[in-house]
Amino acid sequence: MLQENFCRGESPIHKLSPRTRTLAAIFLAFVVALCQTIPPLLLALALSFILIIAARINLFKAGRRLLVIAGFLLLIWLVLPLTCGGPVIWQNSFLEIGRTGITLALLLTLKTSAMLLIFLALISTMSTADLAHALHSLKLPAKLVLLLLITYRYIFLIEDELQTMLRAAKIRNFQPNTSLHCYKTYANLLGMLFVRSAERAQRVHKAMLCRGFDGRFHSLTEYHDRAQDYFFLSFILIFSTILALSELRIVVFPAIL
Amino acid sequence: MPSDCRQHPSTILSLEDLSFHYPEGPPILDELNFSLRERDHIGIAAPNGSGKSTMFHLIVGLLRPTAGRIVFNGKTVTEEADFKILRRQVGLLFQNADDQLFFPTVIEDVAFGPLNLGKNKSEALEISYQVLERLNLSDFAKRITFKLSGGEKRLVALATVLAMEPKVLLLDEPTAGLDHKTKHKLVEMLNNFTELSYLVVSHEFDFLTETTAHIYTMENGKILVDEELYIHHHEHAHRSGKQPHRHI
Amino acid sequence: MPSDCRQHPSTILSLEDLSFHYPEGPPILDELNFSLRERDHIGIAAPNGSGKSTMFHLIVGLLRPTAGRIVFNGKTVTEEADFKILRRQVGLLFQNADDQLFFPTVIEDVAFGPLNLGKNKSEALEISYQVLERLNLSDFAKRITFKLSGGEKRLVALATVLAMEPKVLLLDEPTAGLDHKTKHKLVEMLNNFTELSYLVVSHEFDFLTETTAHIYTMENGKILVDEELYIHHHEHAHRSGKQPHRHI
Amino acid sequence: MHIAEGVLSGPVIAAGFAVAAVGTGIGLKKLDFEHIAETGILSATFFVASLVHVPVGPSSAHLILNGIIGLLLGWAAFPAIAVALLLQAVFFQFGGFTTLGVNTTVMALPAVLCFYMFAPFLKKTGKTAAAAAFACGFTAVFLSALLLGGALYFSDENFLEVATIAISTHIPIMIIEGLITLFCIGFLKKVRPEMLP
Ligand SMILES: Nc1ncnc2c1ncn2[C@@H]1O[C@H](COP(=O)(O)OP(=O)(O)OP(=O)(O)O)[C@@H](O)[C@H]1O
Ligand SMILES: Nc1ncnc2c1ncn2[C@@H]1O[C@H](COP(=O)(O)OP(=O)(O)OP(=O)(O)O)[C@@H](O)[C@H]1O
Ligand SMILES: [Mg+2]
Ligand SMILES: [Mg+2]
Repeated sequence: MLQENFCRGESPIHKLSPRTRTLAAIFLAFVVALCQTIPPLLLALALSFILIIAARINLFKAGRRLLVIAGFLLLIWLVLPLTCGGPVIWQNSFLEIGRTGITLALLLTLKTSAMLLIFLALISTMSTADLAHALHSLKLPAKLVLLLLITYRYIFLIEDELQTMLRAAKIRNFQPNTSLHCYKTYANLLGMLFVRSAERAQRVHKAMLCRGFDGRFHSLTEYHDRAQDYFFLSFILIFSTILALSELRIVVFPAIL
Repeated sequence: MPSDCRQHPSTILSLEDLSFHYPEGPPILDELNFSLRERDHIGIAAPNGSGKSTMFHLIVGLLRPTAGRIVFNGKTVTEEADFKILRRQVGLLFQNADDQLFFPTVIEDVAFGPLNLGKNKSEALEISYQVLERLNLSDFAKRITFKLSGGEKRLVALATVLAMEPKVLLLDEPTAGLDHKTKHKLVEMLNNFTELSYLVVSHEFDFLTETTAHIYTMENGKILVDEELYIHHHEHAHRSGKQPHRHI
Repeated sequence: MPSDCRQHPSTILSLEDLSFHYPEGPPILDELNFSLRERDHIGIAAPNGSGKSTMFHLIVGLLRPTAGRIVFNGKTVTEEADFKILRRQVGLLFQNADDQLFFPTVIEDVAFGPLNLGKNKSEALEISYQVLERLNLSDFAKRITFKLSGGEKRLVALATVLAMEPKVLLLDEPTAGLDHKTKHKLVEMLNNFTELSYLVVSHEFDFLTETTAHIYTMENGKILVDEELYIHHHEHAHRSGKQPHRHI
Repeated sequence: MHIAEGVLSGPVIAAGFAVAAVGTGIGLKKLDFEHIAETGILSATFFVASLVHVPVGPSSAHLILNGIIGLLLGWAAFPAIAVALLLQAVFFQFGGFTTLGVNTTVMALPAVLCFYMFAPFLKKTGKTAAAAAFACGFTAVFLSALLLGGALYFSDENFLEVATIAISTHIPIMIIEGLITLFCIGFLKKVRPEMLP
């Protein structure tokens, strides 16, 4: 079942306008993505925790979302320390663990986690419809926004169709395994899903014609920024400046960092 | 095109010798004749595949007839440009509401039509809220369309059609999948639309008798405007298995 | 699990204190009790959303109960492995035939079940042709499922279920969207299934009276095995808008 | 198939956005209003279909399906995939804003290439068409894996081994995608051939 788990709420983050949140999330994502040293990334991780708490997202649920990147991080931690060289910090007759790899793996872990949590706190706390309108107000092309809205509208319906078909296959004793019969069955299910979607698309297009649609998209949403929006954006701007300064070693934090 | 066929003073829409078949298919409509006058409330009950939805799609120009013509407000409608004008005044409720609600939120969906008709944002919103209120759906404005129940979707789809402020409504099986309560709500609504003309397709005779003044059927690609035939048709249905209610 | 609850000598399937709610939803079934014996033909008529389809999905193990148990052939069914055995003998016809047909041709679709049951190709084809013949659908074997009419799809879906050679049929609104002729065909078919047990959900009382011996309703997550309540329920439906037939 | 946020370097991010922007631009330009609903709904279908797990030996894998997307949508695959990826980021935190360009390129560029390489052969009969369909599914994933590996390697040369592992784990998936594409195209050919190019 597809669900937007965090998009309803009463937190200070939810009260910001979607456009503010989207702008902040995009800006922060690029700033953090470009950091290459540990101290600013620790700051970014701290910020991500603050945002998660401000959005009143259950820490356990946020942690579960981090599992998405766990597989990749595990691979990084297994491979990089053995392959990147640098000063050796541990070795036996087969393996050498190098410092460069450890640092790189640590860097990536901090960065991906911080970025994922920031995205979770700022973007997953709004519905995709709000995100689409926010992106429109940030000058994403109207056609792409319309596409995003229509796609979002129909994923739930189509997922439901797919689940029901999978159930119907199960009812008839279908058991997924590594076999041609299995792949053929999946291919047929998907083919049917595509066919039905294409038929539906035809009907939807006709319905749009009936409503006078001529290819132009008019958005209804208007954003009126309030004090809290300006305050939040300024905060993000100042914070990003500190990140940049510490990345460039103009601001230096205590030695443990 | 000149105004050439205003036979009845108040005829809004007429279909004259309308024929249609899908590419390489058998004829679906065959020299069908029919006319709808102002404030006409007409029902059509006919078997699956007899061409009811096809006829509705022809009327609003989503399909083009292979022969015959469609006359709207005294003018023959042939070009896409003519149909664009027609579609502003003839609202079609599709057989499946999910095909008709293509935006995530109800208000966006309802306002889409007025916006396309050239209204500005605030006008479009005002019309939309009015329509929702008229249908007792004001609370729905911010709801997400895919989370509505089947019956609620139907009502919202009706709102999207009404927001275009049509003079004629074409309703394709509006009661399919609705439970009694929602059906009853729909009956009340239709009975309030005294100023509009509408044409309703449905398999449910009870619903048709409550909302329309005449019920016609379709056979061999024609509309049979003959009350006798309607009863005959219904009797036939009884013989083939549907007994009249026996209880009480 | 030991054979522990064969209360009636011929009970095939029984639901004991079955409860269910969707995650974070309200209770849908609430300590529901029901049992089906050999050759029982039972109808269920209840409003939208009362949990009929959910109950069917629970029976075949597509959903798992939050409390209570399902007893099939005297054995409590709990594990997926038990349900796999149950599904070989209990055939479910989905509310929407489109969900059930996903192969390009009718014959491929009908043979899918037998193949999954471990039959080889020629056995599966033989069974499939037999079933199609039994349902008068032999001409359909090579047809493309997607291009069948609504009624034809229903009948083919029934064929796919029968090809599994079930002892119990669960039919979820088999008549929805069918015209009178096809409905009649279905009635005849069901009346020929004397050796099977079946449970039919439908909103159409006429259809139920023609195909089943008892009609129950559902209320508050329970099946009410009380004929009186059935009549009361129907009267209520009348008050809310559906008039009895007036013609003739 | 996606790269997580925070892995790519600045130049690779920029290159990814450049390619994705050009591709999406062309896709949107070619997308007339007759086909907006179709592209949106097919994009939704791909989003949903890629949630399907198919068994691969003892484990299982997500379907990618970019070969079929390319065949059905042509250049419109770019905007359709961009939208689907944004939704994946929102719903599952697969990727995010900075990786959107690279991830779109990784999936959509092979889709469009495969459209040009294999679409002409699908009209042929029997074995040729079947081979083309299989090759389309296989090649699309193969090229995507290469692009993904390349994006990793050019972000940091230390990722060479990681990139190699990422590419090689996709080999069974290439075969499965080839088979699924083969059968799926066969299905569409029988049932609704007008969907195919
Ligand atoms: N796109 C199409 N291409 C070819 N044939 C079609 C198409 N759409 C419908 N038909 C056929 O045209 C006939 C009339 O279809 P139509 O949908 O108008 O029937 P209907 O009276 O609305 O039926 P229902 O009560 O099932 O809605 C049917 O036989 C159908 O199979
Ligand atoms: N996947 C789901 N998740 C949450 N709630 C659901 C889900 N499926 C159904 N429901 C809810 O459970 C209730 C019972 O649904 P069910 O489909 O069993 O009803 P039904 O009796 O078959 O109705 P109908 O006559 O409309 O087919 C409904 O209120 C429905 O909204
Ligand atoms: Mg119809
Ligand atoms: Mg149901």
